[in-house]
Amino acid sequence: MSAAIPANQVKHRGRRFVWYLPAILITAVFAFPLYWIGSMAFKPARIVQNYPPSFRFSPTLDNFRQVFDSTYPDAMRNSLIIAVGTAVFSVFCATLTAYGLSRHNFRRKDNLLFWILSLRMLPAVAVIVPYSRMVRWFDLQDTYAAMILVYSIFNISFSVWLLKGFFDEIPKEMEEAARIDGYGPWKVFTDVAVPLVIPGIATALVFSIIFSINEFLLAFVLTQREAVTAPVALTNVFITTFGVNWGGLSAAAMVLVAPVIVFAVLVRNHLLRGMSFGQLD
Amino acid sequence: MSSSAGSFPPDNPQSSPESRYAGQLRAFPWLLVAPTVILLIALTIFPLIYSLYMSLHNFTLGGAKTWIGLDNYRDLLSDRSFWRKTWFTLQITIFAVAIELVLGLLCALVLNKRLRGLGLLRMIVYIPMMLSPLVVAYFWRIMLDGSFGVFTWFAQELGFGKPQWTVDLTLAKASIVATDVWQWTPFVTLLMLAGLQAVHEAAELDKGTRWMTFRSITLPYLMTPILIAVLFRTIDTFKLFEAVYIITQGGPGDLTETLSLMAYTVGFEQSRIGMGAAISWFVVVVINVLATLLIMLMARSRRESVMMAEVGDDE
Amino acid sequence: MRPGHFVKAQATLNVLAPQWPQGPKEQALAAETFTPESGIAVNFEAVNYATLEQRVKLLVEGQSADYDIYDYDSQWLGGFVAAGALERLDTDQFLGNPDTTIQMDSFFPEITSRLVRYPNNEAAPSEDAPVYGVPWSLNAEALWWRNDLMDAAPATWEELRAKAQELTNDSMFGYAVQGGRDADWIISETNPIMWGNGGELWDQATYTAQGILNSDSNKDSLQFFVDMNLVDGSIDPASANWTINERLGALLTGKAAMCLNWAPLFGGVADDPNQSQVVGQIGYAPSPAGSVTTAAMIGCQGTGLNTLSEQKDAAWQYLEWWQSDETQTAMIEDIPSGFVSARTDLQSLATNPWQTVFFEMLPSLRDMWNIPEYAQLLQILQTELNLAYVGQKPPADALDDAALAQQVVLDGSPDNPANA
Amino acid sequence: MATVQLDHIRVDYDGKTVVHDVSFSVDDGEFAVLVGPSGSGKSTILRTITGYAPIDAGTVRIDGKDVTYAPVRERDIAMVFQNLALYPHLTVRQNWEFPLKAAKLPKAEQAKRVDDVARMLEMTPYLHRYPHQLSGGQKQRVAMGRALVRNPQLFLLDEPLGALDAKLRVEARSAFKTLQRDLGITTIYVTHDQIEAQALGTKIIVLNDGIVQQVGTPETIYDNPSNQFVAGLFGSPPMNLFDVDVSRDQGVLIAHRAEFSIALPPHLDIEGLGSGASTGAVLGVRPESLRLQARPGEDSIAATVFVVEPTGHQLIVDVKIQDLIVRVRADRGEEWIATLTPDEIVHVTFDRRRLFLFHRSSGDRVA
Repeated sequence: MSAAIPANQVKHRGRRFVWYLPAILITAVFAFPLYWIGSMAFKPARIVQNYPPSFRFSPTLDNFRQVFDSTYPDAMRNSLIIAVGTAVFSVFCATLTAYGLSRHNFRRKDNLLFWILSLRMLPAVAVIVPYSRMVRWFDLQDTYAAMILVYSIFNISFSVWLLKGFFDEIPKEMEEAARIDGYGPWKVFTDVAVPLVIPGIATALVFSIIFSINEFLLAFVLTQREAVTAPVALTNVFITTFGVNWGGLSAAAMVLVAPVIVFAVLVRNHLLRGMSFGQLD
Repeated sequence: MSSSAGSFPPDNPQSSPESRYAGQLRAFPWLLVAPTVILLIALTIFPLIYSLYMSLHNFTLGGAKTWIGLDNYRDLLSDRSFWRKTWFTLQITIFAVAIELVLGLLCALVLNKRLRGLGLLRMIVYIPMMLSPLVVAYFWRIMLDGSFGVFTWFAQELGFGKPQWTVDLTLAKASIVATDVWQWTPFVTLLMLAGLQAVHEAAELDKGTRWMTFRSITLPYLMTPILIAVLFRTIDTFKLFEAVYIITQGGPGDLTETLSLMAYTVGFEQSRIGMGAAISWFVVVVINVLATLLIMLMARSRRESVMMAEVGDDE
Repeated sequence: MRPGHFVKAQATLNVLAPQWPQGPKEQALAAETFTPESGIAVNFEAVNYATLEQRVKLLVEGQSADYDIYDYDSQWLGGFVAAGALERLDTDQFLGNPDTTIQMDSFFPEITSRLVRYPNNEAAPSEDAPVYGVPWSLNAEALWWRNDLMDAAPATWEELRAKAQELTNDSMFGYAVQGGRDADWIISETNPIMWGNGGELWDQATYTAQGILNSDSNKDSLQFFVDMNLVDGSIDPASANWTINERLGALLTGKAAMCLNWAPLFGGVADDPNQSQVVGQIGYAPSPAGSVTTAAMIGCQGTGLNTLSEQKDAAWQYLEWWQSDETQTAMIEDIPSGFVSARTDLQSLATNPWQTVFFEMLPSLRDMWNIPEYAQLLQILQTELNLAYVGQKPPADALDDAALAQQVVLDGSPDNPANA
Repeated sequence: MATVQLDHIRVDYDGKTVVHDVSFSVDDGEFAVLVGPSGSGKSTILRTITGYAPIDAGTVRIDGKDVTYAPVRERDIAMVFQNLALYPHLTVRQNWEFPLKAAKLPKAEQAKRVDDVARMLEMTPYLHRYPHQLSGGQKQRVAMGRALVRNPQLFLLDEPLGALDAKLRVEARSAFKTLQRDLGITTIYVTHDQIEAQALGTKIIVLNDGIVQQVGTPETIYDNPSNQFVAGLFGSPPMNLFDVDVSRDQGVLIAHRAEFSIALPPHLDIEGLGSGASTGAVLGVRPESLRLQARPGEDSIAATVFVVEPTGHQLIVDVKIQDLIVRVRADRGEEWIATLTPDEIVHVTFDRRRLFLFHRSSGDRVA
């Protein structure tokens, strides 16, 4: 039962504060490398390899200037377009599919589900050459469309599996009620089922964006000029022949992850809810 | 309850066959599934066949392409270092996924409390998985450098001398696992947190049976997220590439080379894309076996958990 | 272009190049002088060096005419020629054309043959083999040393070893090494010693590695190198995973007293206060001598035409512009780009210490394999050298294993005379 | 308003027949209750009416129209589910407008209907809340309201009170009964709770194992259960049932047991049982048809008090006749009964006019 238990909450409040300790500890463990990576963006190149490591230094913004003076911002724009395109397209397809698989028993359903999963199993190395071929046949080399289609293949499997889990949790009565209320199957899907799995959709979108904004190998092969993505540009601009431009790499990484974080913050409430359909909720 | 062990996540336990007379509904599931199936068929059949074709050739990038049948596979399977790399990849996968699962679950249990400020901490914990694996690998490389890395400095300050994180074989393996754990535990945590939302606060009440509560109430709700986390982490870790390529370069020697790195160096750096494809197909087969085993295992343990959770329910 | 309008065809050349310090200068010069004169725009795309070779091969695989000019590294030559990526230039259309301004005999033959001619025996370069490019950038591994800690750079490997031991203390190692297993990191450290002691990697005439790579001399050389790390302790043990990045960093942060490094390309770095903590304290000397001879690792790049290019004439025009007096002079004088010209008549313009040291090493320059199988041979040797370097395998065994594995590759090569 | 008629419905599920040849009808404005234990098929029957369960044989008629194969949304049914199935992403008002939108009612009409129902259910202050912000009883009313707002011709309820606690249940039950009577909507209500069935229904359909056991008014079901199952299901505490051997002795039927024998009244007649022959049967007697006496009387049987359970003004007394436990409902008015303690000796008499006899094999009542 979901009935609130305020009395207990009050009683436990004192004790619940002890959770801050492990929570902060855990966060610190994850945050330290983040801090260190981030601090590189403000470090002058000459002290990056200092030992003992330099914790105190006068920060510089040169690295960010470098990032914005290079071809990197264009690549970032490409990455964002491709990532959003992939996310929208693949999550749209995956939502339909996951619902179909969750709500309806048809034969070979398990095989279909496993096949969708197995698409994720193929190492990029195996498909790079065939994809570059295909993309050339359709005259799509170096285009957003090609990247979105190819990335969607890798993303759909995760989204389908994730969303099927969410759809499975919806009590069937919720939809029966809507059908009795006079809705057809499509409206039941769009007006009842989809709103109930918004958390799942948000999660799938975030993961899809994370995947496609960071993918390297396929982008390396399938883009070269117009649609060059940020990770490829990173290696072209900041990982130079004779060394890594640590400051630039860090600044570029921060600039790249910023929109992902912003999006995650925007949908954070949905990321944390979900799969929660208690009997009376 | 789903009858076949292969079906997981299981079907909605309450679901019954659709009304056979709801004629319009018969086509509906197919309409829903069709776009994805058509897209996937259109975009995967050719690449799969072509990569299989490549693996049956002495196929070099910008070079000869001669039919050699199963020679690539034969050469591969008779190569001792290939089996060593397979075993290494498996080891890395098992260690990394196990640690990520346990750690991710612990983090989720801690971060699931409704306390002011925890939202911010959760957000910070999520960031590693949002970073490009390439970037993460580069920065972990310098943090782990045995000469000037910040982790080396920590170890030295704590009196452990200067550990050669990426040169000593055991430490190098641990470093690769640690990097993967750092980047992908958040993925597990996020999935677990979503699952935990369904578990009510009541589960906290009885201190004496906390473990039982966890086993019988919390865990069943988490079975689906756990399966998804383990399945996708296993698939992705088995294909681990960036961290190894950049942090240890597969070294010392090729003792920390994963199958994906092998496929990359053989297929790309050496331009022997046919052999690279053969290695990739081997990877696919292994992951298929792993995934099938996991799905069967998890389907069974989920059934048990669900049964435990249902004890005491009246219907 | 609207129909009916008579305008000069405005071509755009696409150049695919490594992300090289001299690149921006070349691009700026092209925009400044080449485009206005010729009416040909130049789109210069610089990509990560480590990915350039694969990108070109993939482009060839896709029959792409996207680029007109490919810049390439010397060891890729065989693979590129075999793939059909590079246009042969000793033809009437190009070098054979009486009007052309590029003359092969104006270049230093030692480098140029290794760089643009194929097939070509590395140990005994000929000047007759077909030509597939012109020189683009010239470098070699010189010895960079702390002139505030030493009076003179060691001249031999034995001297270097002794000096390194002497200079090693709590805060500094005597010598820095790129011992990593990837790319050609560790080979660049060991090859100069092996060659200097009279060893060879293989016999190119007979495609033999067995008995040559694992000769006693090479085994001794490798043992010598490994001992500097494992016995003397004069090299940072972390170097077993280092690339050029950490090796240079060790020198520039004062954690190492000597290392091999590329010159002239990197010349300016040590004196750039933004990147270096040892400004003014670095000297440049030729790679040390072995017991038999002196050998230095070559690091030269060429530039050639894509066979599939639809505007080869314009591209050739660009190469002529590139080798012109004005362009080459401007490049040499651009200090940060660290450039020397392959043209013999311009040697005197190179006056910086990191430029002149290159010409000192000119007679001793050596290269590794450049046949299409080079990457396989390289990775076999890299792996074994790295295992020996960290002490996982005795050096002698490592070379035996490498020779055995390489011989299998060489035996299977279609270019092996035995397979003819 | 509507009538519902089920004729020879059969439903198979996974190769097993879960509903056998079920027929019954519900008249206009009637409150019908489907009652039976878990797995008796009552929910499945309800779902044949909504159109959710696949019917393998038979017909369903609503208002005389065959809707066996009609799409769900054309049946003009409203339903309340056991888990309420409120839309958690919609407010109370939106939950209620949801079916009205499907019917494409004008906006003003939608608002009016919602407001009317809100007044009726006293939910007006909560129209802007989301389900998770409401108490259990309020959620229950939201579910009810969502059905009512449509002015349906047929109202189906699947254990709608199942999730409420005991006190709320009783309140909701009477509120609901009043509502149904005032609105006069034909209602079919599913429950496993016989008290609820008796309290609410004007017609009760008793189900077991997918078979209709009896259809009738609450009084009929209680007073004239058609078989042992129905007899055992209704009544609190339930009827005492004893295996007995029945034999005919000089035209009189006698039920024998080791513990007692009793002469049966003439209306309990097993036809064809010859004199001297005997047959197995089950004797049923409701706890209130037994009487306790302090002293032995005519036909009384001695027993020991085993357990005494006070329930308000009455007592449930379990007594033991030798080892046979018999449950008796007794009035506390008599003082000696109010002070009964275990192990006391009492004397039990059967009200012979209110004995039930069932065939042992079929369970059917001997009428």
